[in-house]
Amino acid sequence: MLDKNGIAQRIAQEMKDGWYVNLGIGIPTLVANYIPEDVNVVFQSENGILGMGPFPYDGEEDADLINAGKQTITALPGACIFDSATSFAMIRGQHIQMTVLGAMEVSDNGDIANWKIPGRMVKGMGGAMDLVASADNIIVAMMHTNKKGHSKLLRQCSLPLTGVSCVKRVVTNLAVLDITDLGFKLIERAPGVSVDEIKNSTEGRLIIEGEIPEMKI
Amino acid sequence: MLDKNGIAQRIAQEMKDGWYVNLGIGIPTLVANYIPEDVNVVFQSENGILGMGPFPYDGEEDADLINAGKQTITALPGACIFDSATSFAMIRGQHIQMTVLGAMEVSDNGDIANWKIPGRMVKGMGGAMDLVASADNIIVAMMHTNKKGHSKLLRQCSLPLTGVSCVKRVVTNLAVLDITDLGFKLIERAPGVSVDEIKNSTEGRLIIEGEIPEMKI
Amino acid sequence: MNKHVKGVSEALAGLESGMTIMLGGFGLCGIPENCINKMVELGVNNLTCISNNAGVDDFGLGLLLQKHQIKKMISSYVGENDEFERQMLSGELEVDLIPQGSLAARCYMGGAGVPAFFTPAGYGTEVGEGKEVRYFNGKPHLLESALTADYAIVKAWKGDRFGNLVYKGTARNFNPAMAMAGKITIAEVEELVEPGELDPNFIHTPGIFVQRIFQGDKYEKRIEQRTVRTKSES
Amino acid sequence: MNKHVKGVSEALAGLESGMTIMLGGFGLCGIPENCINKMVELGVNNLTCISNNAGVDDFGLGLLLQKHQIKKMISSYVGENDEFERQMLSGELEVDLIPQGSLAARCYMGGAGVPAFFTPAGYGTEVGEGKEVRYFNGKPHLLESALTADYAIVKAWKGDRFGNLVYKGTARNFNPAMAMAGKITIAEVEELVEPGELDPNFIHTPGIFVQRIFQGDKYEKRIEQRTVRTKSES
Repeated sequence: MLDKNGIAQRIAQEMKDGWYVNLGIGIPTLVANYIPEDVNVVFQSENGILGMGPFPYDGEEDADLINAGKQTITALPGACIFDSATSFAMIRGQHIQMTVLGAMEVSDNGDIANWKIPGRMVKGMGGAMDLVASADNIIVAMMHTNKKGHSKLLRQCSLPLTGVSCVKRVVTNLAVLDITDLGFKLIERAPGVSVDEIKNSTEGRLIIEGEIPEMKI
Repeated sequence: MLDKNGIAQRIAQEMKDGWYVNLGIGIPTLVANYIPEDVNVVFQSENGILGMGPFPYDGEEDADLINAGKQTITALPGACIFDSATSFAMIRGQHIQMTVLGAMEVSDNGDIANWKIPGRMVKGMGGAMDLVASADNIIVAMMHTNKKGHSKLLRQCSLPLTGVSCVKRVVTNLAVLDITDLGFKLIERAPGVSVDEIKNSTEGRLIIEGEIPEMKI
Repeated sequence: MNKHVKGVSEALAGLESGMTIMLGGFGLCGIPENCINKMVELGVNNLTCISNNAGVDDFGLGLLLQKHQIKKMISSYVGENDEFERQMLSGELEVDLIPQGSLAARCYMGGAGVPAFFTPAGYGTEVGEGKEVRYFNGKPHLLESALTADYAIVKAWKGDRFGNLVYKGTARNFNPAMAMAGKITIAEVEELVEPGELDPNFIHTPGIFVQRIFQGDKYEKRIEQRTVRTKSES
Repeated sequence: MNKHVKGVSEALAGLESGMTIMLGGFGLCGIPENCINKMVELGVNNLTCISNNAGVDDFGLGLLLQKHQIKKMISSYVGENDEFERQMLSGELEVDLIPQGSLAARCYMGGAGVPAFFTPAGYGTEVGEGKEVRYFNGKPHLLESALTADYAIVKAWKGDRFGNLVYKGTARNFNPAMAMAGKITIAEVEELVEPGELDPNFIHTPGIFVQRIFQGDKYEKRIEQRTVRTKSES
């Protein structure tokens, strides 16, 4: 079974040299720590920067340089700053090759819910609705089950949607799954996790074909 | 009767301090030469500059600094350069207080034709269609009659239109006229020009109320 | 051409209760601190505020919320403000949550004279309810309308009395699009410079969009999430 | 991240007859001279060219027109080119003349993923024929569609191998919007610099929009209308 860093590490393997990537808040943010040395990707933060670097050294924080999670950041050489309208022109215009987002629920047709729990929590969708409606390549990073142990990979989302039929792949603490016309297709098992464990934790339709390899982390 | 410079001079009197102004090609360009000293206006050229200054000194021309008429220009202190999309955002968003254009024909309901003579001349509309469709305050600068002596102030335009019901005022070599619901309303006569001369040169509906003053140039 | 006003009071002249106000900034980054503080002092209320976020409980727009001066918020994300969530869930505050990209585009389009446009964001979600749907290249899009405001209040790094502005770093964010969309746009700047000091080739907001400009008295520039690494880390 | 290609031949790799090509520039100002000259040499034809103007008879896009390499032009103003007018009036050349602001916006929207938008320009004229009309605030608007291109070719002043670009003066014009709208965007620059040399705060075209970049061999930068005053004039 993976921890959050393990999920991030597995997702980092998806990156291809030369890609522009948008990482959401939470587990997705950790992905930046695991990009292979020979793969150059540029991180976009939708508040207006391409070429986001690591956190600044203590004492070098700049209130005027943050990411979409409101964290202080740095800019790498070759970085570029722009305004919000331009930033979402990049996103909507499909100039970003990969988007990694957290989710509360994903359905087996690729719907995603991650912004609202009616009557309880309403943080807002931020840029997530633009990202999921625009990007061709959306990966969800999340735990397979919620705190109550219920599956987050569902036949149908119960929470208000962020986007419909948009998620391409889900990476959880238990597995890598692709969204297909027939449901979640199991691609890889997390180290030490059995197919049965994944079955038991997945409420949505699950397709298991042949031998399912274990992830290489 | 006015010459082209006289028309420009009369239009310059329309300018108010603090206005942003777009001047078309031809007579409108000359307006810049006659702005009163106590009136500060900023000239926009739709290819991407606010704060256009006079022509450069001989030998100081810069191929990378031109106006919409493709003429070499200078930039005044406080000028600002931008791209075409932003330029027409200014125009379409009605941030320009006055637009002065030439015309081949104007109708008495404010239609304007200035970009095409079917089968003969097709230069294109350039930015004129955006300007006339967007601006609240459009003044046409032109001769009252064409080279054949026919009126250019018509009941209806015969040439393909640039915009409908958009012209507010026309300044010609003979007169100043406002567009009203009932047609061209005569506001001022050019020096030495009689009301009858204006009547004879105007094909569209002409409203003459009371004494018509002579322009003060 | 002189848009320079003496200070925040003169800048906000005419701003009244019940108006629609755009405020630049992302989180607490690039917010017009001086104008917000003055609006609290003025006590204007029943405001409709268009701003990506709603500040935190004791800074930024949170200050206006604490005093119940805001009737309605139009935002994309409000997760950092407990009082906001409380007022929203209790129904005291009207809230229109819209996708961040749609918010930015709706302000830009408002300033650019484009009254409506199609975007894929929000299709199939509650954001799309009641909105016209049209397919382009086989993909569903929503028709979204432009936003404008009685006053747009932005914060820039430097500006001149023609209204030309430059921003610093990611404090740019929503400020340029909102500057375009105000019937009256007020810019507060860290440093007011003479016309000609800003390179005309590198101005972020052309002066034409700005009606009033002043230098703010002081900027706290509070950091929301101070994240750092130590020198030993790579 | 290295988008630097060795020269104009490598930059234009894959550009074929029959394609739709955007070319930046206004008049002869800010046009991609090196790429145009190479396209003449390559002899690609049946091109659909989207460019505000069509050059003059012996420079810029006029060179492609002389050799009948262009099947269709999408422009706003073509008054400076006699051969253009001749080919258009004789029917040899298809021409779609569209308002300059709509052209700029259609390119921008193409790059920004907005497939259609409403604009007042052209209502009631032949530009509006067959287009959907809708009223906003009592004013008629046309629904216009976004433009994209197989290749967008732009010319910048400086650029780095990440594709970040800055333009000089009014040579900016259509280049930024078109850079956004190319499936493949090629930037030719006067000076290629190292990443980090361009101030990240003052970049006109973010590198993400550019796929290939090279430094042009030489720039003639012809002036169309040389207008000057003498030192004695005020």
